[in-house]
Amino acid sequence: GTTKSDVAQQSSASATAAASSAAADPNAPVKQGLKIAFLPKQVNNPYFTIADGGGAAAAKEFGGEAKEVGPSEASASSQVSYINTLIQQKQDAIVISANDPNAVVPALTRARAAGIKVVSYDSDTAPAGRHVFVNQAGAEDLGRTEVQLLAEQIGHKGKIAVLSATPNATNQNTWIDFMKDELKKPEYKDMELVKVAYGNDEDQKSFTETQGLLRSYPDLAGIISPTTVGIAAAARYLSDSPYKGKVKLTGLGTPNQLKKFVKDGTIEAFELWNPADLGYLASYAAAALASGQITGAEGEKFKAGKLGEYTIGAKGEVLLGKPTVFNKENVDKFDF
Amino acid sequence: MRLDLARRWEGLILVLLVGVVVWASLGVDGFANGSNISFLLLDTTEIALMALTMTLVIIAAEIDLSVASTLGLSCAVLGRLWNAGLPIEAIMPICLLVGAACGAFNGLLVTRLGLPSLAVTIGTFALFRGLAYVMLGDQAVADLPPAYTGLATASFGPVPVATALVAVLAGVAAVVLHATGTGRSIFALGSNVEAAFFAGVRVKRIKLWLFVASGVMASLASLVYTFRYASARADNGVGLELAVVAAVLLGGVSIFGGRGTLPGVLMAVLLLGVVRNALILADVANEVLNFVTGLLLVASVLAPNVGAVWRRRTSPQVEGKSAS
Amino acid sequence: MTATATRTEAVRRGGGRRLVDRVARVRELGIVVALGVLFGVTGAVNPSFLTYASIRDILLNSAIVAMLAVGQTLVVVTRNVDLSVSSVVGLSAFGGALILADHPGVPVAVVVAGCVLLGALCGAVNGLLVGAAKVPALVATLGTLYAFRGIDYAWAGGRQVNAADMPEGFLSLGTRSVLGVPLLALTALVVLVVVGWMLGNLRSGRELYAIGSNPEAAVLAGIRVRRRIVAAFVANGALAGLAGVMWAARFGTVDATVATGKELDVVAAVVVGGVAIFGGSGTVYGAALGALLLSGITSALAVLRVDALAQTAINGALLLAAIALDRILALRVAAALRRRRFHDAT
Amino acid sequence: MNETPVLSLSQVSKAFGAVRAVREVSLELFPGEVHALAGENGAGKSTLVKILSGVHRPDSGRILLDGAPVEFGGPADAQRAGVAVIYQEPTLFPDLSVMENIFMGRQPRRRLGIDRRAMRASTAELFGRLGVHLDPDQPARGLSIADQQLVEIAKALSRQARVLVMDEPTAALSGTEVARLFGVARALRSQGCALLFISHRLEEIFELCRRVTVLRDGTYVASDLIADITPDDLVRRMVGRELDALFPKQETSRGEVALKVDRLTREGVFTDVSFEVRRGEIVALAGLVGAGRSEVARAVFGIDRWDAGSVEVDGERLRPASPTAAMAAGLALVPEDRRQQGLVMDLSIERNIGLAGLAAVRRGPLISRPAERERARDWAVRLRMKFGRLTDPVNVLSGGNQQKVVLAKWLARRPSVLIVDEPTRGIDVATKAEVHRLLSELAGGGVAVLMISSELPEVLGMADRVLVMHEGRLVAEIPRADATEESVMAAATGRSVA
Ligand SMILES: Nc1ncnc2c1ncn2[C@@H]1O[C@H](COP(=O)(O)OP(=O)(O)OP(=O)(O)O)[C@@H](O)[C@H]1O
Ligand SMILES: Nc1ncnc2c1ncn2[C@@H]1O[C@H](COP(=O)(O)OP(=O)(O)OP(=O)(O)O)[C@@H](O)[C@H]1O
Ligand SMILES: [Mg+2]
Ligand SMILES: [Mg+2]
Repeated sequence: GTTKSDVAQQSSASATAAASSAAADPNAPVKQGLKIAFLPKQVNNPYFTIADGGGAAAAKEFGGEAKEVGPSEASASSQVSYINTLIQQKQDAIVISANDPNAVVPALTRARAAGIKVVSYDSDTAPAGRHVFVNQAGAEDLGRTEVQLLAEQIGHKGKIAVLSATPNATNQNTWIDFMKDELKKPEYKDMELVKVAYGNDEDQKSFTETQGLLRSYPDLAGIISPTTVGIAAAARYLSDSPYKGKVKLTGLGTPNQLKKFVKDGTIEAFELWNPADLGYLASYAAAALASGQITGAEGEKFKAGKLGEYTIGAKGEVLLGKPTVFNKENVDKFDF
Repeated sequence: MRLDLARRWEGLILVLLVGVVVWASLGVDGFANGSNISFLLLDTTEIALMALTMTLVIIAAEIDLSVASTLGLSCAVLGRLWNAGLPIEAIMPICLLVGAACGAFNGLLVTRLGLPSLAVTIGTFALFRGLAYVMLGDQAVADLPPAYTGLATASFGPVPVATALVAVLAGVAAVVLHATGTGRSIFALGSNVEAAFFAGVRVKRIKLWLFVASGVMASLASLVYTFRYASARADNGVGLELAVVAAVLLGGVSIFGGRGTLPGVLMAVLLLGVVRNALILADVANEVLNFVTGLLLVASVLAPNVGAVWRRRTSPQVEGKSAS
Repeated sequence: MTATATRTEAVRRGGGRRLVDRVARVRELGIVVALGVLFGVTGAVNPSFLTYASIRDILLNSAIVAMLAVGQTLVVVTRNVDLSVSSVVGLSAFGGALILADHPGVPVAVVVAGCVLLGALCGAVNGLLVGAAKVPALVATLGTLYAFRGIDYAWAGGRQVNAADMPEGFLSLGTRSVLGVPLLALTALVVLVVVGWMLGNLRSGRELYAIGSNPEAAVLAGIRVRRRIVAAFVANGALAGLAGVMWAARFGTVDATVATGKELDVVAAVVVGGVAIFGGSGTVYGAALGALLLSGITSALAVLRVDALAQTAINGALLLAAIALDRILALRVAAALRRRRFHDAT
Repeated sequence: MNETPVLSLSQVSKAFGAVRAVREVSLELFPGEVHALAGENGAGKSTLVKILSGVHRPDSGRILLDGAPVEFGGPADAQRAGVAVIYQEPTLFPDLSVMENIFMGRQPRRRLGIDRRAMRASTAELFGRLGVHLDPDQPARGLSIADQQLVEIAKALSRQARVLVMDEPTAALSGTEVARLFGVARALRSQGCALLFISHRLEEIFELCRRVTVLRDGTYVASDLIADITPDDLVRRMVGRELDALFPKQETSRGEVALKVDRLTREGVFTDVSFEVRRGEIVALAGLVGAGRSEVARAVFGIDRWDAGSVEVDGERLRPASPTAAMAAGLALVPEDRRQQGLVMDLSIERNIGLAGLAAVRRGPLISRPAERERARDWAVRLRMKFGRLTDPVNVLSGGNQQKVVLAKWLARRPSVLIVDEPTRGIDVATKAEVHRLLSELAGGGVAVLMISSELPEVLGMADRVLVMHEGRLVAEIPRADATEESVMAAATGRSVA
């Protein structure tokens, strides 16, 4: 029969064969009228609306057309049918945030075979599925800085918990792994991660989960919620409970969502990259690929309008930059 | 009269289907070509598979809302066992057994305790999905054998292999439902359980087997799903149950049981698939897509009814199901 | 003749026994028992579950679903169902929040009334489809589930309304307490009692049961079936509209996806609460208890530090256990009553 | 009595598709008079009733109320005009209490809401008049068909209507209840109410009514004063020919014991019931409504579980609670409630007939449609069924024809033990004779027949032996020779102990 080890051997053999690409011409002009399709995890999600808006703005700058298509619920299978129709529509590039890093690969492979360039952003696909991954922030960076943020707020002491999205969310899980790793350092010896709870990126579930955390660990010192839905729900629960200000909360959130809670003292500081910039950069990366300026190989460079020049790193990754930390002082300056 | 109604319904769906296909072929770029048709057919596979048994279950006046969760659990089992190093040929029958067990669990609660299947399967909807998470946690198993993942997306001409599987099983289901004693019994018990029981129909046994079949079909769909997307995860197929139920109802199956045909359901599955595909190709926004799906569902039932209501105007007449 | 005579007389003997019978016949008994077990066991393991703050949270959490379950009961007793409630809640929550955010001058009361009206309108669409055009309720409302959500998405266009955008006076509706009872829970309770009384004590209320019990006979009895069904859907829609603004007040963050998938929770609450899904029997009290039980289970699992991955499974298992327990109790009581009648007669 | 009619129909017609159920029929209902409507099954009686009650709108013709034309848009309009109807099939709300069933839509009110106490009192008062002993708070679900009929009667009475239409109210009742009903009907008549009465029991028509209108195949045949005609005249008008003997009982030789019921008990329902039925024998099970006869039949056939005792068919013990096992052993049960238990209303005539004998029309794993249709047609003809097509759903058939479908379903299986529960309920005289001949033919052919019937003449005319039940116990066994109306009634009411 076919077992896992057979398959592992086969695929390692084929992986080396697949690494082939034409040479890049860094000086090629950006083609005009490029058709770029953004395929977020979910349409009508404010975060992606902002990001894809940034992408569309970039397309306008370089004379291309960008559109956003996608499912209204974040499931892997529905993204695949969109990829298939994008192939039929002969788009020049697809910019995707993958709900399931693997499930989209067969479809993306077909897209690449049809000459379509693929950029992943926000949430990567398996490397076989795309040319370039535009990473909003280094996973390691994010994971570690969140622990550092919280540690400062609670004086490096006490029980902490994580309120994540779904148990399968790839981003969150990588970050949480780095958080756990960071916590192993000696300066955190008095901090204990007691539980990872999952709010499934649903507002009410996240809310109830926060309740549950405080009910079962009344002596909790802080919560990290590395998801915009989670942190907003947790903030709302805390702001209206006796724990307000006592239990510290940090994580990833948008300034508009959390302004109120920063001002009323529920949250001291949280962080996030600028989603519009993420889409903007992904759009430029797609254009560079489609125009032949880059192929996705390590070390290639391309220009991304107002954001300046970027270099492709290992495994085809482009890093957007460090996330911004928001607090009482600066939160009013942002509007997204 | 009943037959006429059924025929009229199927006719309506068929007309709609042909109409949409003609419109899409002429008016939507990229619709009428082999590879798109092939995607389109492939995309309906899981729903079609589960709709086959769902049709039988609903005609028997029950419902199985746990199908998508059963699919998820079966995917999770597949992933777990694959990670453990079992050969895939051994895993697949185990998955089917898991599906059968899920179905039997539903069936036993419904037949032995006499609980309403809607309540039971809302419960197992959560239970099976939860077990899937317990089984596979947050892992995604993706290194599945290319021989199988390839087969799941392969096609003869524009007809995917998976669609051929659907066709064969649809044939079997149609024969069972429309030409065997068991099929007759299903219609009878769906329409009036008490009378069917008095006529010696083994009500409990048939219902139990219907749920088992539904579970097996869900796990078969899980195999297609897993290989097609080359990804086994605990959250595979979330939300598919409503799509399946919607297709079955659109196909003219009465939610109160006792009425419906398989060809109608298959055409409805196809209709929904074609509409979705064509609208996405035409760059219609997702919200409009949902709106159209809903409208289609309502309109398909509304159209024949408006005629009937109008006719009733001229001769008032009591109708509706008799007391149960 | 005499057989029946002795039978009834035997039942009449001893008022105490009759009372016991009555209590035993109460359909909601099983669910009350299940609730007792849940709170008892969880409280024993983790006493903080039974503190005021915790109970208050559970009441708050269940208030919205309970209200939806009350509305749903109105529809279900007529042998129909409304799956579109979750979309109506979403539409109303977003609509209300949007007006409050964009037009801060509009009084909160007007917005609440508007949302209720919007809900009633959606309910009327369902009601007319089901009552007048005779589309089976499950089909009609599955259709409007998609359609209303589609409108919601189109309206929102990816926009999110945050707590910061809404006036404090509105948000406090979701958190304020009156005499220690959260306002939301109180609203739900008032709705529950009023609807419960109407169903039990008004002709129109009883007619809803009659319609669900035997639609054909309802027509023959001269009941205006169509009007009653439309009314039930409108009332349910209005309650969903109210639940929508309550949602916005309670959760503060509102976008087009609010309450997606909640319809199954509501139907589950109704079914667990002993309302027969094929109409004709069941009470709103049962449905509300069902909602309380379901959110109680969720809260208990969080408090019991159950592994996150296992929570969904245990939730499902407990739900099944609750309905099975309810059923077994009902069967036992029925058997006991039959035996008792026998012994009285002989 | 020579006033204007309260309600009259003038030249009304009604067709259902190709079936012309009623053709230009006229009917006048006078206050203070009981008017009978007679005709074979499917003659159009119930259709006429439904026209009177606003359920059907006539295709042509007029309805006159106090001489003025009216239109009934629905049952509510007819009710407002003072027409109360007891339909042929009970129309109760199974989930609601008996008293709510009676007063639905007209519940007595207090200042706030419904006055349950007043409702209970009125119900008790109505039941008192009818001699019914039901608990007003008991749900209607689970009532025997007779009790349901009594509740329907109470419901109609509670309306205090000017016109009371009764479509076979007595079909499910036994002598005592019928006598009570007639008492109430006469009282209403003397209060000036107009009554329309339908029954297939001719003696009832002659006992209660003053005038009779006969329909045949949807057309009006004649209207006569009862005093002017004899039962034979009436039958001739209905059937259009002379009729053979109603109870063509032939003497047969008895074979071995085919059905042996031993100390069968179902707690709360019946106790210690023992009896035997031999091949070639027709045994009647008599008793008052609620005596537990149907319950015994249900348990024997495996519908209900029994608590003690045993059932043997041809010496083999039956597995309890399995109709399939009972059928395999050669048992058949024609249940008393045809709508709920006998028929699948949405299915066609042929499929209903085929349902109990799917094995007989199978070719390999598949059903042979020609064989199924052949079998159905065969029995439809033998029972003189009246229908459009075999593929019509049974719910468009008239009550009596529905009953024939149930009979056909079971007779087609050629059972060795046949239990029939009220086999001729709602069946017209001609067909009744047919059914009786059939039963006695079956007995002659060696079938053991157990017949439950509330119609004493039928019991006395058909049975070789009469078993009588009272309060869930078998209290008497009376051989044919000793069976008289008096002896059976005495046992049934518990006055004599066997
Ligand atoms: N809704 C309907 N649709 C079609 N045909 C109908 C319908 N109702 C009645 N019929 C037909 O009309 C004819 C008259 O039926 P009706 O019920 O009036 O007979 P009936 O005189 O009451 O007979 P019975 O004594 O058996 O009750 C029958 O042939 C019947 O099949
Ligand atoms: N001894 C008894 N004690 C209590 N309930 C009884 C008793 N006998 C019968 N019943 C109930 O009375 C109802 C009528 O019983 P059943 O149908 O067996 O009567 P029957 O003799 O067949 O009369 P019918 O003519 O109505 O068919 C049933 O609901 C049964 O449960
Ligand atoms: Mg009739
Ligand atoms: Mg009986």
